[in-house]
Amino acid sequence: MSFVLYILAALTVAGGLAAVLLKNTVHCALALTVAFAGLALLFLELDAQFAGFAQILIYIGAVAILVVFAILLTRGSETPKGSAYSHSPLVGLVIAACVFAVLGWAVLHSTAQLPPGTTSATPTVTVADIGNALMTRYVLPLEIVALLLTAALIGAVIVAMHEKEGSR
Amino acid sequence: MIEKADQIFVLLGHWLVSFLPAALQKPALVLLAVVAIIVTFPALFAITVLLERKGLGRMQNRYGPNRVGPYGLFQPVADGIKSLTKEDIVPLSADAVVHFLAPVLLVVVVFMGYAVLPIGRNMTLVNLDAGILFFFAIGASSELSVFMAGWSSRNKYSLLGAMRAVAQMISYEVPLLMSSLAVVMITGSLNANRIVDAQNQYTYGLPHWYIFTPWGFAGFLLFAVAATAETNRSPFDLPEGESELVAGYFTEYSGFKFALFFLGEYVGMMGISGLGTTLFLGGYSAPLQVLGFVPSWAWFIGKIMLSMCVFIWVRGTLPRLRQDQLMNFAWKFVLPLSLLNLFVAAAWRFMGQGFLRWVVCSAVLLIAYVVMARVGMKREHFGPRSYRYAE
Amino acid sequence: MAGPLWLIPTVPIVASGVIALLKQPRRKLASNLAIGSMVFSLLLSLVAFAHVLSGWMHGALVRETSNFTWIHVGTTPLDLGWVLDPLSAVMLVMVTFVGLLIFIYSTGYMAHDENYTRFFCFLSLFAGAMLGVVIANSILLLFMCWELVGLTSYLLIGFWYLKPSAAAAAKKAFLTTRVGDVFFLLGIVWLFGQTGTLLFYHGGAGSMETHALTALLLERSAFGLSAATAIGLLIFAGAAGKSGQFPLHVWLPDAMEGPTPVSALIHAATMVAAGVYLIARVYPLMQAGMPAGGTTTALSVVTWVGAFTALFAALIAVAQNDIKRILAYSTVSQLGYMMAGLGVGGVAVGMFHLITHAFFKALLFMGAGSVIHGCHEEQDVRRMGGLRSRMPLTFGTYAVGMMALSGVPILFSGFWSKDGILEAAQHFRLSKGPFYMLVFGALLTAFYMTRQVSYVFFGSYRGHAHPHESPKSMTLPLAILAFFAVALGAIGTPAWPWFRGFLNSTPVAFGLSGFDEPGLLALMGTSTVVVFIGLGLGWWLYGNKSPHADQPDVLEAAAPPIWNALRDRLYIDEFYGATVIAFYWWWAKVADWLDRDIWGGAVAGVSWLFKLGARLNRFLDANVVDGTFDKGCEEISVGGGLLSRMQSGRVQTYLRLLALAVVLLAVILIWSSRA
Amino acid sequence: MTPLSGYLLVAALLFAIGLAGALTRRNAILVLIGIELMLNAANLNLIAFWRYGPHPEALTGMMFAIFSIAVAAAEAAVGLGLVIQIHRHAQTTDLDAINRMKG
Repeated sequence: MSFVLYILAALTVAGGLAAVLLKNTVHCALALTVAFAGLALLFLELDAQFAGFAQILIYIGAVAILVVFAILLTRGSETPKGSAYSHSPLVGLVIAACVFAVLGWAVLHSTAQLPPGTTSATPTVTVADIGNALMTRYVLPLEIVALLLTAALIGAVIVAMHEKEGSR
Repeated sequence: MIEKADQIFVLLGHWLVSFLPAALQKPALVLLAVVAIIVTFPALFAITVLLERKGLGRMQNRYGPNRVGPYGLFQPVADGIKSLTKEDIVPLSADAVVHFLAPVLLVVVVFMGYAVLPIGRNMTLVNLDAGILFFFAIGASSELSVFMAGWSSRNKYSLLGAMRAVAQMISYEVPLLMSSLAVVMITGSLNANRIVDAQNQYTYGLPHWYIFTPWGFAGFLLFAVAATAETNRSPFDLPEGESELVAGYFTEYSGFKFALFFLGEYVGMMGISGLGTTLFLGGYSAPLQVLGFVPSWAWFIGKIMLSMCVFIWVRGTLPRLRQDQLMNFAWKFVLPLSLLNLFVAAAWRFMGQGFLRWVVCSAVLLIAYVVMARVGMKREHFGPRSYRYAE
Repeated sequence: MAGPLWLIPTVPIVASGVIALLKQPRRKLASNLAIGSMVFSLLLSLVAFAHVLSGWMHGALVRETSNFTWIHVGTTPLDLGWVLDPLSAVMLVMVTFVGLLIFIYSTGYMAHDENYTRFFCFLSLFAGAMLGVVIANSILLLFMCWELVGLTSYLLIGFWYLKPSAAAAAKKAFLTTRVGDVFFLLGIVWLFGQTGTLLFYHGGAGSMETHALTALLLERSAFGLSAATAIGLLIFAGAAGKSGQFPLHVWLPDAMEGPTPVSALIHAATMVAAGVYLIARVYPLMQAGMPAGGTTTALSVVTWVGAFTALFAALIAVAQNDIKRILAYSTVSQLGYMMAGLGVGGVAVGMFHLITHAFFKALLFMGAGSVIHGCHEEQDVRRMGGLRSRMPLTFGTYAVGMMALSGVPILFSGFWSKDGILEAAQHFRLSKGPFYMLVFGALLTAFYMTRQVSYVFFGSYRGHAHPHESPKSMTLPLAILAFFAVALGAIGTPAWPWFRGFLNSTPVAFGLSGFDEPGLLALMGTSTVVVFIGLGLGWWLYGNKSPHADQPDVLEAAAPPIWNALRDRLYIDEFYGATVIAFYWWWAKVADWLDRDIWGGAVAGVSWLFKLGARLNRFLDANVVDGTFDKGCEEISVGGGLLSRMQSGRVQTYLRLLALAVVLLAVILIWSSRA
Repeated sequence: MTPLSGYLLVAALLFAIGLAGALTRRNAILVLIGIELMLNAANLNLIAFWRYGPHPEALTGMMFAIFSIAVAAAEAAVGLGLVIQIHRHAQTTDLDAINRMKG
């Protein structure tokens, strides 16, 4: 239970909160990237180097940018006039709180029963190992994901494509 | 003696930290290295700026800066002082926080990239197992700062410039990655040092640089194009196209923040040329075995400066593209070719030694290049606008 | 050798299939494909021909077949197969060769047509089908290809389907030939029923071989005819339909609406000859039980019909003004000659005329096409004239063709082939009628050809266009055909009756002894005289003077009624119109009346009853059922409203419910697990 | 309290935050942002379990995380495309305004 974890957790949670609470949409997006960065650092803290960098590359490099683009394309960049929240936000909050309560309770309850011996032992996982695993044991999921990504790419393009005049 | 010259900085560092208690030595060493980087590359940046201004001047039949000091050698210093002392204007309607954070983030990110570059033998700040990936991840997040700068300025030129820049960076990041992947694939490692070591060997005194293989050569060209676009250098400098958007995403920046952007841009260029050097030009290894006595870091710096000169040369030579041409070029020409290059590299790997693979690989790449260029020209892929901003 | 024979028709068909897939702009490729396939077929045909020839040289009758069972219908197998014998070999070479020339010609003629590719698609499809007819050893296969040929002919006549006349002509051709084909089919079925085999030659078991034939002879049918005769007649009806024999000739002249290459290939050289070929193919059946030196009923019918057609069509041809119609009618009459030749003189005589005619008639048609092309789609001979100087090449070749057709002695093939027919007709036992008809026909032939040529090529030009010589691709085939129109005569002279020998596979030797036959020289003299009378007459009436386009024809001035009768094709079409078509019209009316008034009335009554019932029903509904039903509906809708309140259409509401559900589930899970 | 539970709690908190965002924000894009947060929380869980699980060398959790990252990228692309399309049709991204499916 290191000191770094506290900092990173604080950073991440702060970013997440900001992303959810801020009024200006673009600020939310930027805060989201902060959260992403925090998560990436958490991954690194967990010795998951590859996952961490992948997180940065994909989420900060791609998803965040996508979000920003979407915001600008939907003219969402200027802060909304009325309330930023939908009807009866309290209900939503309560429900979220319930979920957190359940999850937290489950976590604490279950980890309490965990045998304490299995915590240390830093795994030495090189990128090569990951590559091998991807190419051998997880090759089928890899292919499927590749297919999915292609489909998603095409789908996204078609969905967001600009209809020509008169087609609608 | 040669060994000493080669390792001079390492030894120096160790000597310096040796005064500290053992517990602090390791962090101190790191700190030292960081400082060294943060000092060295801005210095190079100053030289480059001078070089660029003078070189461009020559190319355009005029003297460059020649007033400050002998041959205007102190021009960068003057510029630095000027930009430091200038008033820092922040537009009233601008989003102050983001407006401030943008250049900082850029510079930070850009400098972070150097962490994994082997500047010389045993001169890698953090020898990461996934170094190249790290570099790209960091590079990707520089787009964010560009966007922040453009958006926070509340200025349509800035915004358009930023959107252009981001779109362009995203588009060219893909071929950049793809062309580097070939190297990674061949080396079998994402570790920069390993990649350099793989190239740092000689037959008949000639190096095993990847640029001296068909796929490596093609990959290097693609990488160079993508890198030029990635760093918004001409001919891909639309985001800063003075004729259309005053100065692109840092129109509203002045004083030190502008200087930071300036710095960030050039240091980023150096960083990415450092990556290119590492990937294709054998990193810090000497071009000929007989030149091995020259210290490795000198080679690395030399190669970086050389590529900077190329950047300058290109800027002085080529006209600027149009936005849709830019996009089509990325998606319809560079990306397919880099994908093909990946396959060719794989083929190269499995065609064993011998002469045949040279012929086959070069032939495939050459034919693909010619055909695609022809088709692209005929179909006028560089034709009507294909890219839209917010409607 | 018979094995790979199937390639010959298949290749053009495949080519046509490929062309059908081509896009409109790929014109060059399309024509090249078609021509290439034809070249291929021609080469194969030549190989086959050489094979047969060598066999004949060694004094053996070459008849190789390759048969296989196509499908079993119930237990009876339907056999297909192909045969290679002198007949098919000669026919193959002729069809492929003429076809190839006409293909080449078409590239020039159709150069400006936007449906170029379609044209070549149809053309090579036709070529394939025709070749299929030629090599067929199974009457079923023959019939299939026969119909396919009919189809392509229909498609090509109606090629310019935007012209109503063309569409009508296509329909007419299709239906008229159908009439013949129905009989043909009957014949086929009967033959199959009798002999139990579809194959012509099947090592003794074929329907054209003695075993089957004798059986057929013994079989009696209506009017005391032997089955052989009856079947023969039925098949001849089919042949008459295709070959435009009286009374089914009406479609052929109208078929000239199609593009000229089509007229040349299909309606002069090959398809119309298919009928003749069919008769030649089933000749054993036709002549089954022929007494020595005598003839059979079937053959005599063939003879009479042929001779009559020859004369009758020649008469009509005299009074036509459309350059292509003249040729069309002359084709009909020449086909009559062939039929008569088959009837009186056996296969060789008819086939020889078929071959020579194919060449010079194709030549004439293509010449006419060249003229039309040169005069910018002008077809009326009266609006031409003096083209001799304007298109010399066309004129030269056309003259050759014309002389071959009218049978100018010694030099031209037409003379020898026609002479063979006349000679055979002279020895016809039953009567001399056919002979005189044919002789008179020959005279008329010479006459109307002279008339046409002098109209078109002599005198002064009376049109408004600016005639010009046609491109190489059109004139070159003309030249080649002209050469053959002359040269082919050499293989059929009495002195060296090579062709006959080849077909009957009997050895031939060169020797003037061939002329010693009694009456042969006299006959040749007669025909020569006749021909020259025709030519002279024609030249005297029309030669070199150029009547104005609208002023009446010389003969018209002389005898208007006859002229009009001839010009209106002896009112055959009108006759059909007044009888057959009128009958159908009337019958259709009757059927319509029945439908409308009897059945229609009944249906109307029933429906009225139903309507009544429906009205009643509706009344009940409106006043009894609905009252209660609507109430129920309201109740339900009220209840539904409550439920639908939840369906707020807001995504987040759903999300919330989802999350809530998850929470509840988790809680339940945990609780249950603890308990 | 073990480090594992620490990470898990962070993940749970992040998940709850994301959920709250998704449930309460008006703007469709922000709802998507919330969903992204939830996904990331899940990733964190996976990685944490991988790290403190009995068999880290089996890489299972890591792989799941990587795959889910990849899938999340696709999800984001499609989702944002949909949002843009919705904006084109309804001229708004306000989820309360888009209730055409109201029963």
